[in-house]
Amino acid sequence: MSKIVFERPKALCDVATHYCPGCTHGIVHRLVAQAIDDLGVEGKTIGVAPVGCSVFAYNYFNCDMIEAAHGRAPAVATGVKRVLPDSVVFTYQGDGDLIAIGTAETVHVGARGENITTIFINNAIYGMTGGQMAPTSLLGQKTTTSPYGRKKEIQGNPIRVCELMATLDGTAYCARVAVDTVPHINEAKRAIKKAFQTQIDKKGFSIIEVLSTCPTNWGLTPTEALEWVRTDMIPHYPLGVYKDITGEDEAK
Amino acid sequence: MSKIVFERPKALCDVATHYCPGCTHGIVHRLVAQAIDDLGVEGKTIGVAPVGCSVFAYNYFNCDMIEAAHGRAPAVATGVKRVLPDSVVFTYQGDGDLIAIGTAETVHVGARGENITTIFINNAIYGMTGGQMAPTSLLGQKTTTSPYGRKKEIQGNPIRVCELMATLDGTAYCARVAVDTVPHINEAKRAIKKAFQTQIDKKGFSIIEVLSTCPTNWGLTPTEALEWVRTDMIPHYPLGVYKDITGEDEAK
Amino acid sequence: MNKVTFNVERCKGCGLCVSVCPKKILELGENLNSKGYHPSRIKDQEKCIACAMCAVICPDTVITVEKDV
Amino acid sequence: MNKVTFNVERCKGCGLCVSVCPKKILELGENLNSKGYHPSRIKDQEKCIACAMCAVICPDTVITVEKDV
Amino acid sequence: MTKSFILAGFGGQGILFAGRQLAACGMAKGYNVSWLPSYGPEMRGGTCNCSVIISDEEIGSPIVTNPNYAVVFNLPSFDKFEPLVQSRGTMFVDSTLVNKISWRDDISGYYIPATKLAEDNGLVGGANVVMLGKVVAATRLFTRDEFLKSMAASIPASKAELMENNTKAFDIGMGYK
Amino acid sequence: MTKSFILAGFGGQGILFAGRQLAACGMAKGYNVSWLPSYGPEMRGGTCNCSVIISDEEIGSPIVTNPNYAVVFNLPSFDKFEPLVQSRGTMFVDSTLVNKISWRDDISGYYIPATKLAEDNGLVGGANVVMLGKVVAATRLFTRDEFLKSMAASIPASKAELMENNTKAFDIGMGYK
Amino acid sequence: MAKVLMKGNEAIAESAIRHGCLHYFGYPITPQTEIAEYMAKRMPKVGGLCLQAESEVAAINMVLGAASAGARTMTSSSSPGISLKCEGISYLIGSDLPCLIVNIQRGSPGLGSIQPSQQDYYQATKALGHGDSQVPVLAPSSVQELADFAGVAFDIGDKYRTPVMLLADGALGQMMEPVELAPEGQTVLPDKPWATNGHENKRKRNIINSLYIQPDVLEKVVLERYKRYGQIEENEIRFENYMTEDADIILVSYGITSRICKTAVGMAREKGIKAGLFRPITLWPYPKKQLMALADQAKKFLVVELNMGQMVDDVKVSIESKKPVHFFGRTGGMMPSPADVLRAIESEGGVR
Amino acid sequence: MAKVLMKGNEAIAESAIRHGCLHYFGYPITPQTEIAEYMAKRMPKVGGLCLQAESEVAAINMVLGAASAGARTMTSSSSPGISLKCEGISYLIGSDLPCLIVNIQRGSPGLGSIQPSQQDYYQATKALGHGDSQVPVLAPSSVQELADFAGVAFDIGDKYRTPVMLLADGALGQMMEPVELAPEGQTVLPDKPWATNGHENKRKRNIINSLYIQPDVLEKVVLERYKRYGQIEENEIRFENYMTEDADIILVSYGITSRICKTAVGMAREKGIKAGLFRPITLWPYPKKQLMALADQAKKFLVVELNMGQMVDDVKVSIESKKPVHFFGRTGGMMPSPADVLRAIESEGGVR
Ligand SMILES: Cc1ncc(C[n+]2csc(CCOP(=O)(O)OP(=O)(O)O)c2C)c(N)n1
Ligand SMILES: Cc1ncc(C[n+]2csc(CCOP(=O)(O)OP(=O)(O)O)c2C)c(N)n1
Ligand code: SF4
Ligand code: SF4
Ligand code: SF4
Ligand code: SF4
Ligand code: SF4
Ligand code: SF4
Ligand SMILES: [Mg+2]
Ligand SMILES: [Mg+2]
Repeated sequence: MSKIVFERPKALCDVATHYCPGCTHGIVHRLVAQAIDDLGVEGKTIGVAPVGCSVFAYNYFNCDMIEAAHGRAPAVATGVKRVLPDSVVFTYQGDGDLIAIGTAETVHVGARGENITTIFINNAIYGMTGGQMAPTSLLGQKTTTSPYGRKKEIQGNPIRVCELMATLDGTAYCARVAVDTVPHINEAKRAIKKAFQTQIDKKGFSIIEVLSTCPTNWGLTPTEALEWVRTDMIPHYPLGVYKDITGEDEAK
Repeated sequence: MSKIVFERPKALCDVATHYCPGCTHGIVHRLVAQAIDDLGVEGKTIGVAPVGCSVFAYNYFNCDMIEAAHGRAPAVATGVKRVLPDSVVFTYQGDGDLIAIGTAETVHVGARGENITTIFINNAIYGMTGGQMAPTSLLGQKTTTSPYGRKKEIQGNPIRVCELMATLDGTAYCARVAVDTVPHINEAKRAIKKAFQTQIDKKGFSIIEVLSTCPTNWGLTPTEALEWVRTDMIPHYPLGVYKDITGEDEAK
Repeated sequence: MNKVTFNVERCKGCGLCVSVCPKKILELGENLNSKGYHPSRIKDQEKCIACAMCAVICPDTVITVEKDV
Repeated sequence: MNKVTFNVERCKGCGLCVSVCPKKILELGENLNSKGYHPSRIKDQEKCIACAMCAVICPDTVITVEKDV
Repeated sequence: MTKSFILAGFGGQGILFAGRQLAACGMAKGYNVSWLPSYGPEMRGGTCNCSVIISDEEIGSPIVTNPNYAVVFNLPSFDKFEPLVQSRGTMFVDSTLVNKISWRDDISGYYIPATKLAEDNGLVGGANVVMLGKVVAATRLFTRDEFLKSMAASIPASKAELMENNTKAFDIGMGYK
Repeated sequence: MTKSFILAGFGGQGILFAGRQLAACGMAKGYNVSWLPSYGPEMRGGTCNCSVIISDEEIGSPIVTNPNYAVVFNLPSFDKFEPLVQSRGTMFVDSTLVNKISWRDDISGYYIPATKLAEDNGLVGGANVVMLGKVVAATRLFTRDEFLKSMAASIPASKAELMENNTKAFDIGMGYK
Repeated sequence: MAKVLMKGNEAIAESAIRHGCLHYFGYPITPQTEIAEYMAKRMPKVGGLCLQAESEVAAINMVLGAASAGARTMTSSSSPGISLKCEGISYLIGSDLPCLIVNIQRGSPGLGSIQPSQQDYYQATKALGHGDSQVPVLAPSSVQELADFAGVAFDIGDKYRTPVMLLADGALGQMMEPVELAPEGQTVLPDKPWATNGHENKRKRNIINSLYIQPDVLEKVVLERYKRYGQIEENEIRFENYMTEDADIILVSYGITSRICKTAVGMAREKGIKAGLFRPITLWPYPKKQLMALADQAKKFLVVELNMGQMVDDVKVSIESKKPVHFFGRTGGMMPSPADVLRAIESEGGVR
Repeated sequence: MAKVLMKGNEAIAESAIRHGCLHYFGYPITPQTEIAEYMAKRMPKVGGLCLQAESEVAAINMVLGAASAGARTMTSSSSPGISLKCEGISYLIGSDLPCLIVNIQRGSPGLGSIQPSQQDYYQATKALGHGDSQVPVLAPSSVQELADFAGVAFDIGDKYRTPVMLLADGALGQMMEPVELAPEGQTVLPDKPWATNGHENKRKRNIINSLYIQPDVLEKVVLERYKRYGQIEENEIRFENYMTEDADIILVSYGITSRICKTAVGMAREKGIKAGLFRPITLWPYPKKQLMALADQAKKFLVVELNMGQMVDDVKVSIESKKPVHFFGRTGGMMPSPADVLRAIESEGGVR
């Protein structure tokens, strides 16, 4: 007899995605769907998609979905959650969306301790619009709007979102994970599930920053891109739990 | 013979201000003007006024002044500074301006390490519009939009700006001071001057958070208001230097 | 003699100077200035030590302090 | 026998599964699927340990893994 | 009939409250009424005024430029509104705070030391209601009872004890010659 | 004279570059020209096409719906544009990637195994230029020298060595029967 | 119900609550802050929510979220704050979401003044954001109408799945008048099967979205929406004729100025001038036909607004330029007196 | 200078630099991101600055700062991003600051599509923000004009102290055409004695501000500004007549669609239909008189736009409704072919 040890989660629609080959957005989608499956909350979950490569996320999750304006997913999620306090609300946002144009909404959803979960895809670039600099692009990184490499004197410094969000009293759980290796993916999975659990327990705002790849705009193959996460991103964006007021530590 | 030990600084226009009796906005104006005098930079200083009670700051400083849109002073200052890199540019902003509507601009001017100085008046309330809750209003504080006292479950938690800005790589100097006592005012004066010096030395972004009063909207007399800074604000907003990459420590 | 002078028309009668003077020689007067405030005044110039604390805390830069030297 | 199956039409030929398989039994095929990608395939099913690493890293949920029990 | 008021003074003198009492009583009597405050940052320690209209017709503009009645509680307000009062209109002046009288011969004036009267009777902050007493007495728009009843109705139950002082102040004003 | 092109294929096949070469050569010859790419997220791993117009009149819409010439590098593009080619128009098909021919009898077709020709000659990625060779040969809009000169001018000095391969590829296409 | 004396801003708030709006999102700005302040006091008592957002941008997007979840919801602001909401309003339109947006206008442009104005007429009626879109705009002229139209706005919004704007000015927002409020707890809210409120595994998932990457699909969506706009034009136009039956000169004015105009019409009549007033109540859809019906009879029209003449073209288009259209207005927060309007009636209009 | 083959977006950028703009502030958005990308490459080579702001809101306010400091400065975006800039634009207007704002429009409302559109006509011409205000709007129809008008816009902006908008669409932004650029380093920039660039103790301090708390003062400021608008209307109107001399039916169209219309006019003429095209180039101020000059001769007008008919009222007002005004348009990012327009010429117009 055989047992299925891995298959598509129910909460992930059985459709092809528009993501580029090897783009890890797809992995994170699956992890979110797995968390929804594991917690059995698909029927009361409302997801909020951003503007960015994951704009079509509304086509990929089996729960109710809203497509927000660029950067405003946290505000939209707040509106939903305040109407439906017992629902499970998550946003899925890129780095441009979350910490460039959406900075104010992000900080305030944290300060308010809004009972929602944010999945934050840090790929150090604007994927959707074709490779411009993100607030999280690394110093020296070449993008189409930092063609000579990001210089702190001109384009400023990359922002560490977890460190920033951890300073806010309303942030309950805040962790940085990566999806560059199978062990890291498994950790990411646990963290995402815990973030949803934090919300369900009404403990406050939870955010998981996922170091992710953009092979297309980094100009690397998918495997090289995973390598770049390891060699260049993680050193600047250390993995780990930055805040946890839930009193458990299963995520570590 | 006698010597003048205290008089109006040159950089402060010789006009009456519109501030309420006992409002400490006036003290901070004077400290800024003293810093400009001390450093002899009035002729190359451009100040940016916010929307808030200090909107008329453009009438009070003897340097060139710009009135910015609510929350956008840091962006306006960036525009000026990038055109005139050798000028001295400062913004003067309230808590609603700086960390509600202007959150994104504030965080990014810090991340970019923009060579400007921000004077941040934290009076835990929206003064200008008549006493609404600010992002820095304390838990339990009654305001016209938290008439039953600010509750973290509804209105969220107050934001500690210095702690947040200190996480950003471009912030060079970041300190919280108060103007409730003469010694505190003298410390505030040193901090403000140092912030301007940090800018002149092109070391990055400098921000001084000033715990300030709003007797009118707090419903207290001016002296009671100073007391409230001591008893209620300082415990939640500890004074001190939160970041200093200038390598000096004259501010302490 | 040390001397504090007031720009009376600028005073808003907030009383902060009164509250910080170590010599307790300041008070709000009974007369009104043209803005309708009771301006601050000095009761006993002799006792003034020219510490300038009143001036430092005055939000309206009303006070000039001169020290005998 | 352990079994990995591929939803071939969904595969984008990114090669991530190939790179993580501890048994090095995956490869990108030469044929194209209708999207124009060379889909991944298994060279030697026998050797598969059903560790599901390939499936875990696949961004497109192409792979189902069954373990003999 | 259309009667227009401007009430003006410093912030904190109860100007807006007094204006509202006039409008409320007009409403209770079945008139059309409107009340409009000045607003904005000039309120910050500065002057404060409101327009009140009581009419048996539909009210057009709620903004009163040339009032039938001006009720003023400080000098700047006296100076600003005295010239604007309509011919055959009336001024009510708190003479404790305004040491001026009108020289216009086409309007009448009442000079009531309302602040002093209030303070002398232990009614600090009651000058506004003292003035209302005089306004009601002089305009005869309302009876004493109509006015006090409407005022009582506008004060929340939790602060009902205030009515006693208000009645006292009102009567002082009404009785002032 | 107005000649319109659509060039279409997958992203990464050099479609936009090829279109630009046609427009640039037209410009060099003094024609009015326009070039317009499809743009947007559908580019993400998907198809890609561009419109080129070469004309001695003012160019109206830069969008080509019914081209005189369609140059296609994959099956979806063949299927999409084959019905849209103008009557008496021409299709240029990379037959390495498209194993179909047009059954329309009002257009002509050239089937060039451009990808294979390029690869066989060590010119990986040169299929687009091979096709251009054939296009120039068949349309006679330009001479070989005109085209190669204009192409050379469009390539930055730092990458001048590319011209050698391009010339080789172009000639293969031009010579293909 | 007995009448109560209420501020315009407060009347909007109380009426909205009585019409089933339990979710308010706003950001303070003069001269409309009392709406938020009233909501902050009342909402907790009725089990509702008043949330002061971090900005107008956040507020309008919270409204988008709450509307998506199926709630009756609203926001309010004044001129600069409305500009900030424009992107969000365009998203609400593009997502076919109902809500109420209140604009209590002030002097502009920029930070301007805070005094009453009608300077956002163009913005409200033509371009509350980018793209082909319209928002029904109601222009009340009394505190009673502020209250009533809040209810009307929610009904229109739900019926046609569109944001609706209440456009008033600082004077209306700040003034008190007697008002009769709708009874409490009587509003029956319509079903919203499209809402994203969790499918509970009982229905297909719902998606709220304004992105249609295929332009032909987007075109269809827009055309469908314009059909609904057509229905709104058929069913929801509101206006008032005042002494127009025999009028030679017809004033066209809305909101606070229409009241001033009424007084001025009376004054003109006393002088023997046959004046009348046409008051558009819906500024979009504009009562074109109803105004056109007066074009033959009138000798001229006089538009009166607190701006530089933003409604003039709508009048010209409505009456197909059949008669001269003059204009009288004040700007920057200034308010004309009835006498000023009378002078304009007697002359040819003009600014100031 | 020899012509070069350039993308519209790049031509704008290069031309702006050549006209003395050394400070660009923007935020990426399709279909205009190439402007920022080009700037990012070129600016460091010419001693200029391209700064990617954290948002469109920040970008427009950086422009306000740079303009205050006296620089020629610009920003660019596409529809949703322009909505976000509305408050800032109103502040620029209220502060009398010159700058260039580029809108490369896409399908809307909301997130819409990213295909070419002209759906922001209303916003650009009537309400780029709150309050009584206008912005000169130039509508180029070729890459050459994109380049040329960038220069014109800066000149108009500096002359009248106003922001100026270049309004184009995704097709113009993305397409390549031959273009002749202005020579490098020849622009002479005007003095800006009002700039806040540090008084160096040599002059009185300057203040840049849009707040006038006294409404009468604000009114004066607005009226003074409208005088300048009057001068702009006198001096800066641009338009093109194409085969209108003897035309019975006159198409009115701007930007990319005007090119399609030209082709369609040719096709109509071949069929014996006397068609012509009137192309407004400045959309504000609108060439009213110039259009009116055709009203007697023409039998009808046909407005052709990539929207639901936003320019129709401007045409009606211009010609005082003397002749029927029909409309043909596509929306959502769709583009009509010349044949479609020809069909509309032959019938009565309509959407699709
Ligand atoms: C108001 C607004 N500004 C800009 C855009 C254009 N835009 C779309 S996606 C995007 C950035 C996406 O980057 P990120 O959030 O990092 O997501 P990624 O694509 O990298 O996953 C931008 C700037 C927009 N749609 N709306
Ligand atoms: C876009 C916009 N939103 C809101 C306002 C209204 N407004 C003016 S000042 C202010 C808040 C001021 O509070 P704060 O920044 O704390 O300054 P303070 O008055 O306390 O010094 C607000 C909300 C505005 N002018 N513009
Ligand atoms: S552009 Fe980058 S982030 Fe977007 S789908 Fe492709 S690889 Fe992923
Ligand atoms: S309202 Fe408050 S902050 Fe504003 S001037 Fe008065 S006391 Fe100061
Ligand atoms: S200088 Fe010092 S001692 Fe003299 S009055 Fe002022 S506070 Fe008092
Ligand atoms: S502190 Fe200044 S304003 Fe206040 S009472 Fe003293 S002198 Fe007057
Ligand atoms: S399950 Fe493990 S062993 Fe089997 S193919 Fe996948 S990665 Fe290789
Ligand atoms: S990881 Fe998935 S998509 Fe990539 S090659 Fe393997 S099966 Fe195909
Ligand atoms: Mg990204
Ligand atoms: Mg404050």
